[in-house]
Amino acid sequence: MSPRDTLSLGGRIACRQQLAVVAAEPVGPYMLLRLERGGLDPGTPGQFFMLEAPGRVLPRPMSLCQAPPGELAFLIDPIGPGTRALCELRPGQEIHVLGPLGNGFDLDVERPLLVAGGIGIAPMPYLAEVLGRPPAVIGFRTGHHAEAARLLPGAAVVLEPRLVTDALPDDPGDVLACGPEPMLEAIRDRVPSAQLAWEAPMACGFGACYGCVVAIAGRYRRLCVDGPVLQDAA
Amino acid sequence: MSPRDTLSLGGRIACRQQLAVVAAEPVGPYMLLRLERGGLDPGTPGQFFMLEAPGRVLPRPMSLCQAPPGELAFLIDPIGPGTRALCELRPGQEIHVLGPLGNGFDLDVERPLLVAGGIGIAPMPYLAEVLGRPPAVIGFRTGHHAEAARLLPGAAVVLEPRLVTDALPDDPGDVLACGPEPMLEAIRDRVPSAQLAWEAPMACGFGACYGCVVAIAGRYRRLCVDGPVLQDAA
Amino acid sequence: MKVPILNASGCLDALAAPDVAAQLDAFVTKTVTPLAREGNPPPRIAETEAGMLNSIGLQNPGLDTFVGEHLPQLAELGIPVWASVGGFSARDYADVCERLDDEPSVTVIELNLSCPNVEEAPETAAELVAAARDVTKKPVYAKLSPATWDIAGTARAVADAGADGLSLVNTIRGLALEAETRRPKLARGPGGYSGPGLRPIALACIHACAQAVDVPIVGMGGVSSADHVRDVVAAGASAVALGTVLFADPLAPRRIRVELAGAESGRISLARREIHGLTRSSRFRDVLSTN
Amino acid sequence: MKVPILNASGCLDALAAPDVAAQLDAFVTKTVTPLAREGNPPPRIAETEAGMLNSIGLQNPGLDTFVGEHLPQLAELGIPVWASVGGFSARDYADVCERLDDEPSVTVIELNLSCPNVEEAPETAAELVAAARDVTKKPVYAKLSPATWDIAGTARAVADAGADGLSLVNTIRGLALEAETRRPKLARGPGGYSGPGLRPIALACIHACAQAVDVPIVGMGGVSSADHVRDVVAAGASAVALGTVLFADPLAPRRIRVELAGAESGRISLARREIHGLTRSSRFRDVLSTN
Ligand SMILES: Cc1cc2nc3c(=O)[nH]c(=O)nc-3n(C[C@H](O)[C@H](O)[C@H](O)COP(=O)(O)OP(=O)(O)OC[C@H]3O[C@@H](n4cnc5c(N)ncnc54)[C@H](O)[C@@H]3O)c2cc1C
Ligand SMILES: Cc1cc2nc3c(=O)[nH]c(=O)nc-3n(C[C@H](O)[C@H](O)[C@H](O)COP(=O)(O)OP(=O)(O)OC[C@H]3O[C@@H](n4cnc5c(N)ncnc54)[C@H](O)[C@@H]3O)c2cc1C
Ligand SMILES: Cc1cc2nc3c(=O)[nH]c(=O)nc-3n(C[C@H](O)[C@H](O)[C@H](O)COP(=O)(O)O)c2cc1C
Ligand SMILES: Cc1cc2nc3c(=O)[nH]c(=O)nc-3n(C[C@H](O)[C@H](O)[C@H](O)COP(=O)(O)O)c2cc1C
Ligand code: FES
Ligand code: FES
Repeated sequence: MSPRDTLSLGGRIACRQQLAVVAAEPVGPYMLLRLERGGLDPGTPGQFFMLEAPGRVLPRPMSLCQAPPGELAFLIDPIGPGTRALCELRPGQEIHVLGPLGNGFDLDVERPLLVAGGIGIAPMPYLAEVLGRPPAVIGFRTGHHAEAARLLPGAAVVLEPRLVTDALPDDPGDVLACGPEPMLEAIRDRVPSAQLAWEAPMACGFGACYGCVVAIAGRYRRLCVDGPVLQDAA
Repeated sequence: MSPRDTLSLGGRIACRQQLAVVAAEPVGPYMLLRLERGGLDPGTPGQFFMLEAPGRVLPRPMSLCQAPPGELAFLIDPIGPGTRALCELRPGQEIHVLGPLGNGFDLDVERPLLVAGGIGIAPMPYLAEVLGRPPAVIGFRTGHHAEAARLLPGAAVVLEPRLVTDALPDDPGDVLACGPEPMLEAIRDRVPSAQLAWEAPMACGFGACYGCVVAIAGRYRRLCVDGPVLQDAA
Repeated sequence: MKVPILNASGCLDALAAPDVAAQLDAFVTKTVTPLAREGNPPPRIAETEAGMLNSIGLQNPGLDTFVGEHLPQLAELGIPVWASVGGFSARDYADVCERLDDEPSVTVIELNLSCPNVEEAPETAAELVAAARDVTKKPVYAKLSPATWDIAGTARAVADAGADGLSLVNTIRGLALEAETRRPKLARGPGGYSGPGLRPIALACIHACAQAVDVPIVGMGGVSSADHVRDVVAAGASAVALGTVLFADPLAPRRIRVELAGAESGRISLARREIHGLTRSSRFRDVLSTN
Repeated sequence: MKVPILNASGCLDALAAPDVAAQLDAFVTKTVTPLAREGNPPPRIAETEAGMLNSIGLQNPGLDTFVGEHLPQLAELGIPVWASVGGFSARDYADVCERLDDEPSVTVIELNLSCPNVEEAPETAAELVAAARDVTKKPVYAKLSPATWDIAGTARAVADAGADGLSLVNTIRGLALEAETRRPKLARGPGGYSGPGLRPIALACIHACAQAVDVPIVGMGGVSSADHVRDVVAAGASAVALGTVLFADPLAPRRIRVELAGAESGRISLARREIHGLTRSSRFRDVLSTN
């Protein structure tokens, strides 16, 4: 990594480089996109990277899913033009990647419980690795989607119509969650202290555009700077 | 060819189909792009086709270079974004092609002499085949460009600073020429009866946009309808 | 949903390409002016990254030749004909409209109030519409430029002046330079920008005007797929016109109609405003239902 | 050619991204209004085929916090600071400009006369410029909208009213719809269109204004490469600003500067108009000559 590729963004150090695709592996309906790590730091679980989406004007925010030696791996749900372009990448192709960005989860927790829904599983494998494989509950829409559960061995899996909130223990401990908005809202109601990783459309990921705001205590705050992980707040 | 792909355009029948690339063969600085013929008619030498240029808004006009059985072959000079996109096509990829378009050369000539400069050689191989290999004079900027002369066996080749007009016989006969504007103008001055294949930027190739006009007898005429081959006129 | 599909003015010569015109619910002519015009010198067109520029300069045979020679041939195609009318003063517009009022083969008069490639008439759009309104009973559609801060205000003004419908939008002025010389690619310098890059702008204009006035709208600007047609209709148009896409794909009207007839077609409904001179639904209903 | 490179207002937070700001010849703030504004509800941004839409709605901390907290921190970055000023009346513009006139760390005042995402002031652009001119001796740049038939006329009017320079162009109103619902992607409906699709429009505006007035021009709109910079300069700008490209590539100013320093750089020369508050050439001359 040349020092010229590093940038102080939102008070944290990020790096922007062109990284080669090592492999693109289907995982149920998702794609695990494995990139050479280059000089990028994997950061804290829950932080994200902006990935160049070939042919698109703007990059796309993606949570780091796995950090194997020398690699950065992202789990991508092809829901629109940008994610589809990313899922079509083939080994050897290169894309620009910027990160790590945002705050990530607070890892200073006593009894972690990971909770995820759908593509919200993306940050969990790396988080589980760093926290020493704590218990986890993950929900999916279909069995096909649930194939992604293999990325989080040992997790309890629930399928719709059952919801992850139905599967939470009575005393869930320190919940770290990622998933669709209704799921996060339900968890927030059940476990007010939970750390929740939210999503918003992002153009830049580093505080430049004010496009990603969410209302926090009645003020619009930039999720890419003050989040994506929020606690006691959103 | 489905009858639904045929169109009467400018009083002639053309066809629009998606054709697969059979091969892309470098010829000096040019690329010989060989496409499956599909249901398209090769037309008269000097007619042209509109080729979809991947990633671009508009197609690009190209003279038919060769018409081997079951194929249509185009010789392309990569001078800008559209021609570069065409030269990057690989076997198996498909592009939409519309044609044949325009008037083509008048083949009812007694003593044909083909004259071409640079990429103006493009229509000559097909023209030579149809006319039974008449004599030809072709000029190129460099030896590298002159590699394209192999597409026109038996032609006299001149290299800059010598010009094709320097190499014309005293009584050139029925000249059929294609090349850069200054060359065509010089030939027109030398041989007023010459058939000259002109170029102009074209958006549609079938008379719709009025973008390709050239002044003929003081009026702006559409080169894609009234040309590209003009005689005694431009 | 059967959305009427027209061509955009200046983007099709029905006599040169009758099989393309035959795919349309109505054919819109290139803009006709009182006198013949040779148009602007070439180069007149250039591609850009997300569209194209043109500076044709309203080349057209003039009113007499149009009415005497072209219109009878157009009438034979059996497609409703919309005559696009241009000029350099209210007087010009009135002269052409008055003459076309007598022509039974003209279904609708579209007033080109916004060509970016010629000098503009000194009167406002509403004044030009009023001048046309005075001399014809045919439906009059006002074609507006997107190059205004308040297109909804213009829409209100032209509707008040008697426009029966709107055609939205014309091109917007753009410039492209040669890489070698950094001089304009077009002989006249700037040109009208059309195609994909214009689409968000066109959609915003259609949306704003549909909220401001009740007259039907023909939407255009970068439309090249059924998805785009659905956007244009959702924004408030009752019909669409295809321009730049026809250059790349003269079979686009048919392709789009087939796409629209596909599975997703039920999702949106057409604005409840009827385009003049057409049956409510496409003249291709029968063709399509057997498709 | 050493073309000064700025950011476009609202496209960079120098305090959040100081290493990006450090690549610039001057930093332009997000538009400041007299009172704090929370801005528009989300979603505020959406990508389109050839650009993006935004409807931020001038979220900003208001004049007091800007002057009291942000400006001192910006001054520490050691980069010339341009303050972008907005408002909803001539009074608003005058109030902000009067206060900024006292701030030595503000080099240039850029008047945002054209945000498509908020209601506009009742006064004309020229009146707003005159109001600002009255209360400050700092160089005043007028930032214009491309959504006008006659931007050259506006340029003349604001130059006559005392503008020292022009910033061209702001976004133009655009709309994008969700495919599922066909409802606007942005909470407020339309938004400002920026990025590649805006470039031909921006070039035409710069070209028209450069021929109409003598003041220096900061050109912007879809600029993302040295080639685009050369176009903007050839069209008549004396500096460029980078907007949307910064979101995709925060190292773009450095990349473009290196590209410009390459072999082709000698071909064109900068418009002979000097941007205020900058040395004639880029502050990166030395850095680059050792590159
Ligand atoms: C911090 C962060 C981390 C993320 N991590 C991952 C990840 O690891 N894997 C992954 O697959 N996706 C992740 N996402 C979501 C991903 O960025 C979006 O799916 C992607 O940007 C959509 O782009 P597109 O062009 O494919 O679809 P678009 O056309 O942009 O969107 C398709 C549909 O999804 C909606 N949408 C788009 N973006 C978002 C969003 N961010 N939140 C809610 N709705 C949206 C749109 O409104 C539209 O309806 C993350 C988002 C954020 C903010
Ligand atoms: C009837 C006809 C037949 C043609 N046949 C062939 C062929 O067989 N092989 C081939 O390689 N090319 C042929 N051409 C030319 C070819 O169409 C253009 O080179 C191509 O459209 C350029 O597209 P581009 O995007 O690569 O470059 P652009 O960016 O469009 O152009 C690059 C440079 O070339 C100039 N230019 C572009 N098009 C033309 C043109 N038509 N005439 C003169 N200058 C132009 C531009 O002004 C610019 O300076 C033909 C053109 C016509 C009209
Ligand atoms: C080559 C060309 C010529 C045009 N000529 C006219 C014209 O004569 N009259 C007119 O009203 N509009 C004219 N237009 C504008 C189109 O009718 C249409 O409004 C515009 O191109 C936007 O649609 P599109 O993006 O689908 O092309 C012309 C456009 C092009 C590209
Ligand atoms: C997210 C975003 C926010 C913007 N905010 C402002 C602003 O506060 N004030 C302003 O004058 N222009 C604002 N603009 C317009 C830009 O400064 C610039 O004029 C426009 O985006 C065109 O340049 P570009 O295509 O390089 O982005 C904003 C643009 C974007 C994309
Ligand atoms: S994504 Fe741009 S400010 Fe957050
Ligand atoms: S290329 Fe369109 S009219 Fe000739």
